[in-house]
Amino acid sequence: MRTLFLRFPRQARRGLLAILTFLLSLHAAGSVAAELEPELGSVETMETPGAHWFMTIGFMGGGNIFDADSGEMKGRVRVSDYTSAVSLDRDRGMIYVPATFYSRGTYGERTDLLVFNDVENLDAVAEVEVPKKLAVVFHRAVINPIGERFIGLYNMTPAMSVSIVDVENRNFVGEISTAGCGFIYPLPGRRFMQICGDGTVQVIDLNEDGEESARRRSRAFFDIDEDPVFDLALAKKDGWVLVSFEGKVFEVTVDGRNIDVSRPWSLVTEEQAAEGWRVGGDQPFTYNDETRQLFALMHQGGPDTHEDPGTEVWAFNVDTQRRGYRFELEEPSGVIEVSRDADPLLYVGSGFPASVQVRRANTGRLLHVIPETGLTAGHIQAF
Amino acid sequence: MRTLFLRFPRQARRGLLAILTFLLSLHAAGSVAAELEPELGSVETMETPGAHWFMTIGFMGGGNIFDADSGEMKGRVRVSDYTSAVSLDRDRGMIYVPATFYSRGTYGERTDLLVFNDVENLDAVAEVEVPKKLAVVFHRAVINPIGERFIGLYNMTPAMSVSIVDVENRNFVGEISTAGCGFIYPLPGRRFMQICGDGTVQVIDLNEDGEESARRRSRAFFDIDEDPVFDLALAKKDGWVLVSFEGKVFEVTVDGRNIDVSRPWSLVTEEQAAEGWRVGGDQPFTYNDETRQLFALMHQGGPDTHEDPGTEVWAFNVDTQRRGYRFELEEPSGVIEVSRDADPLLYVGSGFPASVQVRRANTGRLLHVIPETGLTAGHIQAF
Amino acid sequence: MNMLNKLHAVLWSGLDGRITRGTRTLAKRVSRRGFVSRLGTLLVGTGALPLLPVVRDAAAATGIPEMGDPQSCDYWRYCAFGGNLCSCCGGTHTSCPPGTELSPVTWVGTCRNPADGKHYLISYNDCCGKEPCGRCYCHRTEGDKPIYYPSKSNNILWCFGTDSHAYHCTVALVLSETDSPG
Amino acid sequence: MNMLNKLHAVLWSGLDGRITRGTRTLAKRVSRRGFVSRLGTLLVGTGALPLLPVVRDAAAATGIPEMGDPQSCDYWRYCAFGGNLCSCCGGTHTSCPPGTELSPVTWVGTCRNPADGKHYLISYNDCCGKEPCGRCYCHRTEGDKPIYYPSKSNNILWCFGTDSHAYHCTVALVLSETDSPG
Repeated sequence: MRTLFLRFPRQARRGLLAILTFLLSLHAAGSVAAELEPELGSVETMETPGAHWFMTIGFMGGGNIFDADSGEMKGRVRVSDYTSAVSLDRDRGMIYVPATFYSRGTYGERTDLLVFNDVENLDAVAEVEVPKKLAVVFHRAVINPIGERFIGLYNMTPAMSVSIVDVENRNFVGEISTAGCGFIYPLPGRRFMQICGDGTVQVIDLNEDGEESARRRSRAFFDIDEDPVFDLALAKKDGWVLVSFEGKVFEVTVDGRNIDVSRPWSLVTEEQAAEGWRVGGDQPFTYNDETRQLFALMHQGGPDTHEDPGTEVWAFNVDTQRRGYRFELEEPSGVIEVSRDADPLLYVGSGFPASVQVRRANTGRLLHVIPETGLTAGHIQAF
Repeated sequence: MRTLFLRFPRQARRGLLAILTFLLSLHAAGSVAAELEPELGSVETMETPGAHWFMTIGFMGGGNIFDADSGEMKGRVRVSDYTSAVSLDRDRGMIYVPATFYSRGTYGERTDLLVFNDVENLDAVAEVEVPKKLAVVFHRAVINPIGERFIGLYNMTPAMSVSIVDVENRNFVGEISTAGCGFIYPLPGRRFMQICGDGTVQVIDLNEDGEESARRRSRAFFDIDEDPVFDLALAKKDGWVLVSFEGKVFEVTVDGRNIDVSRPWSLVTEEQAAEGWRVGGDQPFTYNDETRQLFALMHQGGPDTHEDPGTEVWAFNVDTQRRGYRFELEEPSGVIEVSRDADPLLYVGSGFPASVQVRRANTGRLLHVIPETGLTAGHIQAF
Repeated sequence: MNMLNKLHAVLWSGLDGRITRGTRTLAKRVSRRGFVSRLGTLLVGTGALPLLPVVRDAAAATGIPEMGDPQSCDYWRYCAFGGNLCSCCGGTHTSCPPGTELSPVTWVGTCRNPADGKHYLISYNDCCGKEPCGRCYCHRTEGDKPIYYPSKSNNILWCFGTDSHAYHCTVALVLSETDSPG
Repeated sequence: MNMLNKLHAVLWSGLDGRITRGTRTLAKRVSRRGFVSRLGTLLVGTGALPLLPVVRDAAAATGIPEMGDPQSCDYWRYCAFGGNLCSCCGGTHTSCPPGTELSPVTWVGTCRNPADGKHYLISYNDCCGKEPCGRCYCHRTEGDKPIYYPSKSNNILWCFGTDSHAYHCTVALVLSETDSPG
């Protein structure tokens, strides 16, 4: 048997040529006119993600990073089967990935980590072990930065808590019990908000060591049984926008020790509500604070259809509290996301295999479709 | 917030009831008329697989075990991302699974194992570490029993070798270099066959300690460039049936020290060959030695289409060397398998998500379709 | 006809006429907010439909009257179900498949039994420790709440208190009768 | 129209007319005998088609004349390709995506360059260490041999000599000119 393996030491051109000569001398399939310099493979690096980059995460394709302007995939950050979101740190050039691994795939010894991937090489450069409590909920807000130096990780065992990691010193700081309240929605300073089952939000402050220094609750402004807010909150400069199953919009503003919850307005008119229009999906709405535009996936359905995909996209201005455009989707979509910059793009995911529509957010105009963003639409995380 | 977690110690009925009472007292949603004994969950066990059972392995659904008579799934044996076949040991009540794991999913420390799963509980009861060389080729013959006590595991680094595991003593015995020859096709006694790139087959004998005691080659009977045999061989009592890309059928019979290769016959007539009919697929043919029937997926195509799926199934008798029935498939299929018993069922896999057609092998008549056997058809392994 | 229905129709058209019933459950998206599906349970919706026209015996240990097919997402106990039906995976609607572990911590739903018109508190216990079974995906959101209210949320992998939190499938146990839909 | 074509048509019909070209490669089954696909590369065939009508610059370091789109399975260098095109995954047809490792051991094919009519020996190097990219799946079997003849088999994951043998995608390097298709 003629063996024909190419073995060349990485980047060692000379070695390759030596072997290649050997190889070609063995190659019985034809005489060879080898004048050519053989090509050497290489490995790309990645630039810092731009404002129009996003990552898809879902069934397969988890961690694939795209540039929505060019439509090209830029690379893939490694995630675990249980990772549902990552945190991009442009200043440090890192992507932090919460990850759970078993020594035997689905069984054996469990290890929970925050993995530090450098943006340039999209490779793991450090990891910090954290308590084996990372929440297995498919949600964007299981990881977020808190202040300049800390990362919060949402735990559920099912007791709820938050693990704090110091990304400067790369160590686990401690765990904060947050019974009754979930997620990590960062606020200016070393502070984050949570949503609580009793109809309030909770704000927790960290001191400069990453330990809890203060905690307070808002007034109760929703009823978990009557009309709960979605667990997805939308970032604004000094707080978060919340939307209820029935489409009520609350603005939560945190100013010093004060937690202000605005009077709600509604995404749907009484007439639209009567027609059954409501918000729904896996990632059912998104918000750009620069343009103050909120985009929601809308469908017609009854109570408990808060996870049904949208047949239309409706765009709102949260200052005027009025709807701008609406458009119908070819296929229902459960996933919508908008970039965070002043000239935003809107991303609508659907399909099996999944693709992402890239649209001009101001007009809803379709720019292009990025195919094969994952097997199912999963979630889209704007960078 | 009202917490409502049910925590009951496994099988501890009393504990459950105590907690349940607590829970019900908390359950604000309505008063409760609790006279009922609450149901307790349980865990099934599995019987020894019957002659009409099979396992699907492929993208997702890997390791799902079905009873083709009832159409029901019976359980799932855990496999690794790199497992492509298992070995069922009815006598010991074990399913042996070759598995490769990384400590960080796709990176980190690599561990290669033969995992012993007991059939009754479909759970890992032991593992034997083997050299980190397990072949990553998606093929049935990467694992097979050799004699009563040994399991052979096919390695590729890309150097080819076979690791031997003693399943009685549960230890790694050693590694046998098999340069130029691949796979493990067991023969009566402690003996296995391999297919070699030089157009021969190789037979290796083990002694009672699992070490190589003899090795010999057949005459060269095919040409790797002109018309290679597929790497899939079909078991007969005293040897193996091989099929070439062009549809030539060879019977290899091993008798003592003698390796006899029969004169080939052809699956296609000259007329059919002129029409472009040829064998193809991922698992393109199968054979039942009790009825001496060979089943092939056939399509019309040119050279190098040996992996194209079949549009028809053709059934042959290897004694008469003539075709029995043929039938057309609704959708092309690349995967066919037949049970090993005297009243065989034929399995044809296709679709995305995949399903398996269960047919009476003697007639080709469709009995039923088992849906959701995996995401892609993958392979079907008859038990 | 939505996308998944279309997909289903294309994939299985003509193969077996009986496989078309139940397609309406396909409209339910692949979920637990995509997590179960992410891990492989995307063999969407209608599930492994019964091959034989037998009425499965769903007689409960509790002795309550029963009707319906536990391999169908429409079965009454599944009103707040999210995941793969264990009855399609080598288990039953009350038992885990071999080699998996019954999670002792669950979420609950309140479902109406059509056989007696009464409401029952149902515990949805995940069976854990293997990859998703991938069959009979069923997602219903009656009374489902957001994740920050876990006891009523089916968007959580409920493999707590088990050796591994890998999700395989889910059973539906009757805990008690209850007066009203909670 | 085969099943995958149908699937494709259903899934993407109407979304973007430009996405229909290249569908004929769909007829190629998900393979490396299903292994690459098993690991996740089943986003079948046609691949991530170019969004913009630009002709990509495939100028080789070798200086040989080039034509064709390295993001298309039809590109001449891919005549014995099996896997995901790295050019759709954050790499190019000659470079691995960030954070993956170029396998030093490969299988080879002999492909005809339409720009000069000459045949070239092509090395297919897998880029390793991450899960499959899942885009631009391309499987061609010109000159492909069975697995027991590894150097000419694309049914093997060629991540040898790398830190991890997880398969991500594949590049196609020109090694030399050769006189005839081997």
